[in-house]
Amino acid sequence: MNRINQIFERKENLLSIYFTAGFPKIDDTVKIIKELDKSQVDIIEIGLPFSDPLADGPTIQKSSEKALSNGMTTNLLFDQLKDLRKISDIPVVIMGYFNPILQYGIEKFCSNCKDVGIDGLIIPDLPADIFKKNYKIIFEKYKLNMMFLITPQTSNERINLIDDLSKGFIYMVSSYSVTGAKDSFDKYQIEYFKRIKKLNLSNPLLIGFGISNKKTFQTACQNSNGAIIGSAYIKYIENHGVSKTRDFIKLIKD
Amino acid sequence: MNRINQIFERKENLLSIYFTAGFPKIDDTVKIIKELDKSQVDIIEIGLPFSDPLADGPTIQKSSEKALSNGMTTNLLFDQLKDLRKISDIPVVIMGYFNPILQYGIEKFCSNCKDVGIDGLIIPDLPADIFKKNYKIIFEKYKLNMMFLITPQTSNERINLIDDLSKGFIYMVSSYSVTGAKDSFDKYQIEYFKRIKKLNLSNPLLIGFGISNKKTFQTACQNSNGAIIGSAYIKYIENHGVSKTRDFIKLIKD
Amino acid sequence: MKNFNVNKDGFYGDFGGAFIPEMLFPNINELQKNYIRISESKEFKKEFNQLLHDYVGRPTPLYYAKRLSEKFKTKIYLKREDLCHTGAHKINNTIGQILLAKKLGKKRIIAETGAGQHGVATATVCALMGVECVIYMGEVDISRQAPNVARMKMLGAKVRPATSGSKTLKDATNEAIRDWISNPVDTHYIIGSVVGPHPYPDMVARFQSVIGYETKKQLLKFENTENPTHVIACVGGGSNAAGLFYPFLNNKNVNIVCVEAAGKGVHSGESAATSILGTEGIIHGSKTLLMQTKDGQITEPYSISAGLDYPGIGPMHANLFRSKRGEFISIDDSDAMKWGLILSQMEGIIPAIETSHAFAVLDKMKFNKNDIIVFNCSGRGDKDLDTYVNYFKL
Amino acid sequence: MKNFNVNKDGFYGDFGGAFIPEMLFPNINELQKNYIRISESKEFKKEFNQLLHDYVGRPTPLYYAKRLSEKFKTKIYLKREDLCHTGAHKINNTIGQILLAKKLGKKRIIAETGAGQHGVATATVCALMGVECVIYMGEVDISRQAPNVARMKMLGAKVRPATSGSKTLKDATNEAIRDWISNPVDTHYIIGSVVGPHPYPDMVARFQSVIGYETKKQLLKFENTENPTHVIACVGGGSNAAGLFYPFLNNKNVNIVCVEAAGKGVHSGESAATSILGTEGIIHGSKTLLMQTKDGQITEPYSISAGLDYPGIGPMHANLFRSKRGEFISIDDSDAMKWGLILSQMEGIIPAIETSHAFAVLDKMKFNKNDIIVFNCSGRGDKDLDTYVNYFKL
Ligand SMILES: Cc1ncc(COP(=O)(O)O)c(C=O)c1O
Ligand SMILES: Cc1ncc(COP(=O)(O)O)c(C=O)c1O
Repeated sequence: MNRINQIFERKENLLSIYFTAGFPKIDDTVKIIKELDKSQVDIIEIGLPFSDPLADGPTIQKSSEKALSNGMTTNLLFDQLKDLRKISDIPVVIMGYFNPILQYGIEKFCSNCKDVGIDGLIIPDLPADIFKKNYKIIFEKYKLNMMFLITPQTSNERINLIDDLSKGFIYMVSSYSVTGAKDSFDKYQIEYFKRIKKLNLSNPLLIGFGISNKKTFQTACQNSNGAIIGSAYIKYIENHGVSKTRDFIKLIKD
Repeated sequence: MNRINQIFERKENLLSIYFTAGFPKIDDTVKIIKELDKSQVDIIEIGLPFSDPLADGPTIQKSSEKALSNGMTTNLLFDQLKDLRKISDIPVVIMGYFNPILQYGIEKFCSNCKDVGIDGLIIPDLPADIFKKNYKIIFEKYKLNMMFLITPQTSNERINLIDDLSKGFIYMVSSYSVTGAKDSFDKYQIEYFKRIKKLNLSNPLLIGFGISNKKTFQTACQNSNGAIIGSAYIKYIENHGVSKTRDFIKLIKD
Repeated sequence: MKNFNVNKDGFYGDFGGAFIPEMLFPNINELQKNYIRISESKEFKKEFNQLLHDYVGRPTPLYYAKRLSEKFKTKIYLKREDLCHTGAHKINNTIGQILLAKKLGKKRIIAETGAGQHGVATATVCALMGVECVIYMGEVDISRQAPNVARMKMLGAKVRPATSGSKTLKDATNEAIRDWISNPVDTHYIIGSVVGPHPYPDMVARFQSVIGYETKKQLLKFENTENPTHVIACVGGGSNAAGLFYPFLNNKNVNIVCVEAAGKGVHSGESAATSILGTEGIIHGSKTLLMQTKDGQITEPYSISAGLDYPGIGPMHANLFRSKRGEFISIDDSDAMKWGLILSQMEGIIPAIETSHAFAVLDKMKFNKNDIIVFNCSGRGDKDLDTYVNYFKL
Repeated sequence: MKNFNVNKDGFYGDFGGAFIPEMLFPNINELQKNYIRISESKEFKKEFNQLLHDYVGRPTPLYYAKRLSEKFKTKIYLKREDLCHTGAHKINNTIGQILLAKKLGKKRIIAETGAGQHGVATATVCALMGVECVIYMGEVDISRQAPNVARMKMLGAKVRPATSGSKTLKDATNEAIRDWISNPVDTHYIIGSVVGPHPYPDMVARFQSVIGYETKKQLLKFENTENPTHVIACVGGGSNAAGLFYPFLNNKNVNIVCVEAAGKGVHSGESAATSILGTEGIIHGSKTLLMQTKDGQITEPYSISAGLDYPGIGPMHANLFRSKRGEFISIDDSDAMKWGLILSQMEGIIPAIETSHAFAVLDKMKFNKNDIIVFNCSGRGDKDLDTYVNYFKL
């Protein structure tokens, strides 16, 4: 059983942390994973930086730009991750845009993921339908979970399709927005969370986009199986350094 | 008999000098007439300054602008000229554009001219035909000679019309150009002078536009009854002062 | 019925004629004798109309301005001269005159320009025909209409600054006339408005009359009548107005409205509202209304729009004014600018500042629900962007 | 016969599709389901065609360029999109999309722009319809296309700078997509070229196809055939090209020529010649040819012309290239600039620098006496005057 599925069986109120590989420094990838491991986060999402991250807000955009100018590449990422499973047992997901994966070669990419111990993928611009039609078979071959997104606009019909295709969790985008830290949720968001929860999907739900502090994390947990934090963490390590990761997690969890 | 007609009966190689009333100083008009009288020029042309002297080159344009900003007006000019005939017996012509004369009132203008002893008028933008049809009768009433222009382009038929209407002399424009001093005549100009001379017109001819020195003056005289100098004189008094008028005339005549 | 068109002597009522220095007589005479013969010939018409169609982009639309009509509770149409090649009505005339100049064997073209639209239109037809081109433009206008100066240069024309007087359109016209005096044989002077000595006012009005004739035809489709109740245009020299009014001049059921530039206010001393401030006189070879001192010195006009910054109006318009056939309204800088923004934001059309003046009458006149108002949208505002941006601090 | 148009899945051969984040699924899906139904409805067509006619000024002329034809000893026609309201073909598409957006009940419009022409065209139709409008534009483009920025502001649009990447068209597109993700319910995104996820490439091509259909009709009058031997257009995203090519796509007797911007030279590292430098990949939701590193990072393109400064081409064009149906030629900055001047001085038409690229093929290709070549004169050069003036030190 995939590490992602396991963690949801074992735990509630999961915290998944996203960071951009190669940021702030090119060789921070492993350091950050070690820090997150020590901090006992539940899932790690490694962002493969892309020149044109069109679902991302300014924080992740800038971290991606920096990572690329630091020299981050797909090959280098796999190289950095080659001892991943010696370092940590936490489920690890790669989040990346489709074009770099396509250029790398999908099969080769999946195969490398499997080799280094990646558990799943989030590819925001690979729509569920195209995945199903063209690529599902490849990802399954390498036992990689695919996690798809849903938004406040996603129809129930489509949520069912996504629930069918997703393995691990469904990435529940908290609002109409690109990634980025926000302070609180409004009542429409809470209604949306509740509406989805009631659907009793086969996959657990993680809420992402706009989680930045204890309050938003807790609200997310009340309405789902946990939350994903990206921009807030990236800002934090940019300001305080990678080694202060544990402090950040404490701010959220304690 | 009008002073203009008289002078052509008495003399050859006439020199007519143009100056702009009110330039360089507002009260130079009378001073200049006195100087020209002392210098024994044959005809004096007083320019009534106009804001938009479209047949004139830069020198006369600028002198007109200056004269106007000095405060020159039609009334003031007549005032300055009220003792004209106590000062000089030389034939005096007013050269002015039609609009200021029209605004002054043509009849009043003519009447004032007669009163102060003006002998004739040159109105470059009052075409011979319009003059004949609408205004001839008024100008004749006040015994003012009208002098019209001909150019290298003027047809013989039209020259005859102009010869009919002009009284005093015909103003023979030396070339295709607005007023302004030039150094010499080319062979086409000489041919044109000769062509006109052969027509044996009833009026004498004065050549104007581009006469600036002894050489051009003499050439003009060889081909007509004399010449008109404007821009060259204006430049001279601007540089050397009105009181040096006699020196300028010497440069041309001696 | 009174005739508001030119008579055989080149006069509109008391106004018009050809008060020109003898040096220009042969040129003007040549034009007077030939302009109708040539421009009414089958061959000329064919060439003229083909260029207007294939090159200028005629017919320009008659556009029903829905939002504006709703707001002012009347029917407002825009004759879209702004869509002409080079961006204003001016090119209708330059196409006509360049063809005429060619038939007369001329090898060199000169023109004056204020807003630069006529200069661009002239430079354009000269490039099209491969003819040398010199444009005179006031120094002030050169700096406030920089885009058009750049265009003239791109088109290969020489732009010569006029540095006398107010350094605007009047002075550029003086310089052009001086050039023509100096180059009478092979040069044709393309005057850009219905000003200057006869036959220019009539010739330019005829070339521009395509605006009015198209309007009639187009209006028929929209309103089942060829005749609007009002035709409205700004008047610098008056060519866009003359072009729109032409077929309606003698039809008293069509109200003619001429909009002049009041600058900083009609009586501020900085204005170009000729009908109010002007008196009869002679400017650039034509007897007309013009702004002048009591001594007959021509006054330096002022308007924020370079194309209306002229101390005279064409003799046709002087006659429309004196005879009361036309209504004259003057619009100051600030109202004109405001209307530039209104038209931009309500209809998506950024007008030339000249053109903006015309629309500002919507605040000054009352119209009925069934009125059919045709505005001449004489030009686009690309040349005026700097002025607009600075004015509104956009 | 091969079909070079879109198939029912939104692909042109290998290219196209809709690779979009889930956040955009409802919007794209809504468009996919409705764009043909709405745009083919009688009511829509009537409104669309009327606005094109009365407001945009269509049909734009097909102009026989006499002097150019004589010089190159062939028959050269210009399809005069430069005469469209706002000065380029872009408005054909924005008229179509704003009508569509209204039918879909959208209240807010966003758009990206490079040269600013699409931004102006979008701001224009938004003013016309009274709809809120936000335009994204790269910072670099904001400074090199200042006149168009001023126009957008005059028209009441908000212009938001894109400050990431090369700060040009690609980055403005990213920002617009981000805005759409953040405002999916009431906002329509008017893409300005035949790029982006299906149905945009097909939808934009359909709205632009009026260019090609008019050309056929007009050519018949000149040449007694509806089919030229060559259709030539510059390709940024490819919309003006798609519009001209549309009715000829499957007619192999008509040669299709796409002209790309080579910038400082195809292999200089500063270029936008996608067909040569690009490989298959995904950009802005579409599978197509694009300039990228071997890692799939999108390369920052370069061209002196803001409208061609894009690292991809539309999927239709990618397919034309791969299938060899189209000939692709790349023109560097200096040749494009040279041709801007040539067209200005030989035909009196100052083209947009984008457009200049197309004409430069006259130096690169050989044509026969009886060839009938139609260039898409996609836009006018008013927005580029500063660039021209500085380049040529006019
Ligand atoms: C757009 C536009 N409208 C109007 C005018 C005024 O000229 P006219 O009164 O001759 O139409 C100009 C002059 O340049 C102009 O450019
Ligand atoms: C005049 C002009 N031509 C061409 C283009 C390139 O776009 P496309 O390839 O979509 O026609 C632009 C883009 O702004 C443009 O303004």
